[in-house]
Amino acid sequence: MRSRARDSILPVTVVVLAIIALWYVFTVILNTPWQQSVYARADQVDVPVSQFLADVFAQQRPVLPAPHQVAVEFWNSVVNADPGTPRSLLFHAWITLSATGLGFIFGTLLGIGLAVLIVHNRAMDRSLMPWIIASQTIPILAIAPMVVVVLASIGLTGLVPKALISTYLSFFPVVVGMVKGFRSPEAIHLDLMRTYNASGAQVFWKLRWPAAIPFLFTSMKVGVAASLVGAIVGELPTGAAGGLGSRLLAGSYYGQTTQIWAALLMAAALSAALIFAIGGLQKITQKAMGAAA
Amino acid sequence: QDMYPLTFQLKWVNQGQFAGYLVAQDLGYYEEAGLDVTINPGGPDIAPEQVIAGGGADVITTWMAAALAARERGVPLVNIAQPFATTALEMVCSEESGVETTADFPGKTLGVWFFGNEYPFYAWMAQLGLSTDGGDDGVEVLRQAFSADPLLQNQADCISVMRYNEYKQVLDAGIPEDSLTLFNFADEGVGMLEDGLYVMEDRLEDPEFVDAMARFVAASMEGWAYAEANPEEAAEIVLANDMSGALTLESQVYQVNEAAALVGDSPALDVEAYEQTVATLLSAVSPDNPAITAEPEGAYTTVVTDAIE
Amino acid sequence: MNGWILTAVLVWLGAWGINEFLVRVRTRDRGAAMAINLLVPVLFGVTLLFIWEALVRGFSVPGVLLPPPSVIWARLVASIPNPIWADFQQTFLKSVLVGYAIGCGSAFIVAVAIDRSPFLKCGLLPVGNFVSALPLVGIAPIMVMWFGFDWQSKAAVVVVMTFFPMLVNTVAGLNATGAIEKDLMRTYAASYWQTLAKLRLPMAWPFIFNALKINSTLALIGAIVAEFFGTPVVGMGFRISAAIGRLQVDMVWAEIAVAALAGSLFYGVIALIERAITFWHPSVRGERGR
Amino acid sequence: MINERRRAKGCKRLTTGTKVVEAKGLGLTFETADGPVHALSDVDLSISKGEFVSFIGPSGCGKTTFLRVIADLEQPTSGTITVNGHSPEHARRDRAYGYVFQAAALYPWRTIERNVGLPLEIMGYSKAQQTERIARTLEMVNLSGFEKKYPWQLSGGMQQRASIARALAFDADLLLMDEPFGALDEIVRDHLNEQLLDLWAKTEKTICFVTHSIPEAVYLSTKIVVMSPRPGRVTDVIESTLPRERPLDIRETPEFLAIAARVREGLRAGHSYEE
Amino acid sequence: MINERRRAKGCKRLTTGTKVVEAKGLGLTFETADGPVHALSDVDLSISKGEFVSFIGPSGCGKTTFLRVIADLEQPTSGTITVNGHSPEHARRDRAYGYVFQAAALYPWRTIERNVGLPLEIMGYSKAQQTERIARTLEMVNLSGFEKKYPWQLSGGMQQRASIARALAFDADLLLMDEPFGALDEIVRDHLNEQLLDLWAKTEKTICFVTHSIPEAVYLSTKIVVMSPRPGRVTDVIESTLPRERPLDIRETPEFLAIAARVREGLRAGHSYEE
Ligand SMILES: Nc1ncnc2c1ncn2[C@@H]1O[C@H](COP(=O)(O)OP(=O)(O)OP(=O)(O)O)[C@@H](O)[C@H]1O
Ligand SMILES: Nc1ncnc2c1ncn2[C@@H]1O[C@H](COP(=O)(O)OP(=O)(O)OP(=O)(O)O)[C@@H](O)[C@H]1O
Ligand SMILES: Cc1ncc(C[n+]2csc(CCO)c2C)c(N)n1
Ligand SMILES: [Mg+2]
Ligand SMILES: [Mg+2]
Repeated sequence: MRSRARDSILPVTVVVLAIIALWYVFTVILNTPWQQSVYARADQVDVPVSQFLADVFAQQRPVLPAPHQVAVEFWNSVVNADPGTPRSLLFHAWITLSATGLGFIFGTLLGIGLAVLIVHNRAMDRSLMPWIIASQTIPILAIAPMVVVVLASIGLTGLVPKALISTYLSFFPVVVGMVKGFRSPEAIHLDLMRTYNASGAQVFWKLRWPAAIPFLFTSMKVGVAASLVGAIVGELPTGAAGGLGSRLLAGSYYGQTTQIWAALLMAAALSAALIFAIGGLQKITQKAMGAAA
Repeated sequence: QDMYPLTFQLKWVNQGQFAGYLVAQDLGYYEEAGLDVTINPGGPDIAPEQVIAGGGADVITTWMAAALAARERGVPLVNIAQPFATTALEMVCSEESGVETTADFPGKTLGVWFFGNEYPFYAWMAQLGLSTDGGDDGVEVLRQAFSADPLLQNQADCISVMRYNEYKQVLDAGIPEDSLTLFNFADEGVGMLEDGLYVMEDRLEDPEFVDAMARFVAASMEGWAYAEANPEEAAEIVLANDMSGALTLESQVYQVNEAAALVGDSPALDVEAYEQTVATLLSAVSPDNPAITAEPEGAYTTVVTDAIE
Repeated sequence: MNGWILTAVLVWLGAWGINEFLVRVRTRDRGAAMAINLLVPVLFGVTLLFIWEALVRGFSVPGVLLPPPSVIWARLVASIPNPIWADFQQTFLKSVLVGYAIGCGSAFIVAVAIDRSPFLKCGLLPVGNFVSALPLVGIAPIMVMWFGFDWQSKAAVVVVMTFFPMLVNTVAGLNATGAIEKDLMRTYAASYWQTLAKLRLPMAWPFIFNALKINSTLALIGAIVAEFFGTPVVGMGFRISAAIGRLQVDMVWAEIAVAALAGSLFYGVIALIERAITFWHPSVRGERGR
Repeated sequence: MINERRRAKGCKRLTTGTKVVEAKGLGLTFETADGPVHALSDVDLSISKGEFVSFIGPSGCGKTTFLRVIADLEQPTSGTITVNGHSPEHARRDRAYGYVFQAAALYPWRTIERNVGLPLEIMGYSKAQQTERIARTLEMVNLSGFEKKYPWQLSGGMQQRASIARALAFDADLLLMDEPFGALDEIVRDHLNEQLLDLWAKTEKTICFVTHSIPEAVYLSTKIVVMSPRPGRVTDVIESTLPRERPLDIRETPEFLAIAARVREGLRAGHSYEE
Repeated sequence: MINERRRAKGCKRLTTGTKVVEAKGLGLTFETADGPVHALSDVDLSISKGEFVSFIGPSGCGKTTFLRVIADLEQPTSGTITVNGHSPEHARRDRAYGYVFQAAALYPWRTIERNVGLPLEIMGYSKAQQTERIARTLEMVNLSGFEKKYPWQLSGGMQQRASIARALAFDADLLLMDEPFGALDEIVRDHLNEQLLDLWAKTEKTICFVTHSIPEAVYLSTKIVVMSPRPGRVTDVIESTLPRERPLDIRETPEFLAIAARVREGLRAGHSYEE
């Protein structure tokens, strides 16, 4: 496994470099109009290309900041800022991560619980599923402020409202995946259980659950990404309480594009780390379950 | 002795716009007045009127048009004080747009803030007799998001700005002031009162509450006075209350200065300005702009400001 | 007040009982079976709405916080011609459908490309995960910056949102093929594309449909939320946000109801296609599985 | 606890001669997209306690389907069937039988020993009993040494033997075995045949056994049921006249050969192609 | 097009006597979590064009593994093997063989006819040819009338026959068959044995055939390879002295019985339990 990790260093590097190169190209393309209007206002003509590039890569409010601008901002707000203060991205990442983690755990448990109900109870299957689906079509950002307001009026503020929104977004992929997973055992494997007159719980723990494990991990990967989105969405309406969401909001409110991108980078890094962690868990579990090497 | 607990809901995130309150809190003016105040920042999607209706706040700050609209929708808000005496809402048009006067508006794209902030704009368009459905004779309306970007990127011809915030962003971006055309809503005759203090009507029957409010307003005005005198320090206090870490001192000093300039000598509501706001709103009733349809009754009171004297 | 709440509880218990009875009815008549399959969720939903109505009235919740369904219904009916229909066209027919098609389509192609080349698999999958982990709320303002205020920027947000679930599921699905089935293709010296079309894709369908279903709701949320970051003055997200600001909460819920209905139908259509294509999968064929 | 209950039942032995399986006018039709398939039609059969019944017949004649009906895995569409005097469902709930499927149906995430231990876990045997029974039955099918392997690491025949071990690990009075020895060579087959006869003699189990081998059917059974397809029905029921004690070389006796000839005859009649 | 190319190759027939399979010191060890499993060890074997070779041996002795090595589905860990004078991979790419797996491995989303048509589609046969070949081979395995059924609607034996049909549908010169007739009764088996001999005689195919039935092995083969397990190796190679023409009643001749006895002897020697 370790050697496989090493094998992927080269490809990842190549792809990342390709993306960065492309990014620079787009930086030039997207920021040129503004740069030209600046030159026009200053009556500058025939600016040498080197000067032009230097200016394009050093704009205050670029449409697309150059990678190195984002990197500098990222570095400044991660390494050079005191992690105890709102100037530090780590501070915000931690706030968001705690809401994400809480929401993800709730969401996964809720999702599995609902899937169990749906698989074991016909009435639940028929009546619950359509409404679970409908619930997901409710635009969360629309009700997020109301959720925040309502919860605040009963005294719940801070982590809980965000975690709830995060739960709301993450339980769905888990329900869908786990219903499929719990129903994935072959008929003959279920028949075997029938011949033992195994109880519902026994069929569940000894057959449905292990058979659903591959589905669980795939769903959890999607679910954790959704959780993070939920936590960030939950931070938007109360834009002042900290977290990556409020950072994104403030960045766009005060026109600090580079700051938005740094926060985005942090959010993506968080998400990737969470997904990676789940992937690791998946490898370990599947190995313990005798998957072919 | 017992402190009177108060929850105060802002309309927007902590920034220089609310410097007076933040200063009063930070320097202990509220505490001295026997108040235990919690200031809840707002955000782009928090409607303070909804928060107070749900019992999440005792007093809120919001624009008068939004408050009157809420009152008509069954949230009995009452204005108890009006710290901001003048209007800071403006519309700014870029040089490229070619807009010099309101006569140039037809066929242009204008950025507007919604979420209860759109009433002045629709009143203005009604007054100018311009349709807001696009086309050559009307204007195209964009729901403008948080920043001044649509103007900088030429996505809109004109955008809404607050004098104390987005306008400075436009200038900071390097656009020379003389290339811009600025419309002040008050000058156009559609000015409406901005940040005022509102409470639920039934609470005013409680004399203790009225007394607490009087102390709250007085302490807040003290805060504003301090902020006006010490903008640097007030900006520092604002920054200390900013949980996003995105504000800069420079922008907040500017904002405190501009906001403090809006604060009148007395917190008492200027009834004439109130009546003008109502009249403007009523003159522009349309399906797009259903702020209020009838003259409001009892939408303001002077008991609190009277008690301060 | 207590009257409403008591009624709510009674109605709930009653409906539950009826549903438990209905799902146990065994009938050979296809029409009756279909009627039951439809009746059960409808009954459940109607009960839910009734409980909502009763609780709102029972506890006299202010209308600006949560209006009762009856008020929402009245608002919905009155507003369908204007503005709901226009909003629906803008958000669903343009942003959602276009974004969904491009997002799922491109993720599928990338998944196959990744699968094709071990180098890309090592390189693109982690980076792809990373890129698509960018949160929607951060992307939306940027997309508005790049693609303008109209539906194109919303579609772009939907593309980014739907990409990741589709990628992960397609890759997982393409790897789900059993050893013997693959060996069989090897013995035919089948080309990569033949194996893909005739073996690995059919095996991957259940996974792919998983993503298509999740994405159908995700796309709708994405498009609506993206409208919070700048739009022309039409669209479901615009209407919702503007209406909250004006405290027209009944309008908010009328739009949400339309969104929920459209989303559920969208999901339902995909689920039907899934049943038709993966009829052989134990989870579809295994009615015996309980 | 469950275990205790089950074994208590087991002790209340039915006296020999009691009907274990009794089918009357049994029919089963599968509805498929292109019309009904008559898997079983008008099957009358009764099996007494302690019998060893072989089912033989061309592929697709309904042998598996019949076993599945007994096991309450398939619902007949006409006729009646009782198992131990009650409905098949009752028997299943009593854990009255062990079933060896035609395919091995091992759980891929369990090692061989844990696959064999599965019914024991479910029926609540103690850890010590589980260990002892797993070892004993794996020994019986000659798989000792493969306890820790996963199914995909075994050959086809080994998987089949593991599934036999799984059905023998707990004490069911009725064994339903669907071609258990199909993938095994003659030597192992002989060995397992003897083991099975041994077990049967010792425990008075009733065994329903599907096979394709005429000698195997004749060697093992007290009764041979010959079936024919489309629709699946019973064409002949042959009561064996061989003694219960059966050394391997009984297979060369004339009596044995006579029964085998009769079975072959019945089988041939059921086939659509005679040369 | 592919089809044309393939058949052009097919025409360039190797002369009889050419080595089709040639293994020298072949070994294959599986590394498992609890130690290596020696599935094949030091196997020397050569199979000439047109031979019919049966593999027989206790379960787990490496028969399947050996077939998989020939088919380039498993890589040997020692020794060398050539197929048609080249590497197994070369032969696989040439579509030089048809393989019948021990499990049916039908695709559940295809009907029986489309399962049988699968290799034809892949190898680019025309629609008309496909229809004709599907009908012919399904007829051969006696599955006519089940064209439109899905695999899970067939009995175990029918599934196995469908998988045989699938391997016979295209013209490979080498057939690798892993217990193809395991789940079939004697009558069908006899029928298919004859069909297979017929096909073999007509087409000069080379056939490698795994079976557990000694009579079947002797009846069909020109060469019988007896294997024994742990480690899997070849213990005996018996060249059949029977004529190529083989009526069914050849099975009663003394010559036949002598060969069968020798095979049984070899088989018994490889088993760990003799009674
Ligand atoms: N689930 C099903 N749906 C439709 N038809 C089925 C199903 N299961 C079995 N059949 C049909 O029922 C008939 C009897 O099948 P069954 O499996 O009982 O045969 P069998 O005697 O066990 O054959 P074999 O010896 O080949 O295993 C066959 O024609 C088969 O096609
Ligand atoms: N993938 C694998 N990993 C580990 N061990 C394996 C694997 N495949 C087969 N083996 C082992 O290799 C040996 C030979 O297996 P093989 O399948 O070739 O036997 P076989 O002769 O075909 O037996 P049968 O007649 O039972 O099918 C067995 O001991 C088996 O456990
Ligand atoms: C979504 C959105 N709505 C309103 C404003 C403008 N704004 C800034 S502060 C404030 C409250 C009045 O004091 C208002 C309306 C914005 N920038 N973004
Ligand atoms: Mg069968
Ligand atoms: Mg094998």
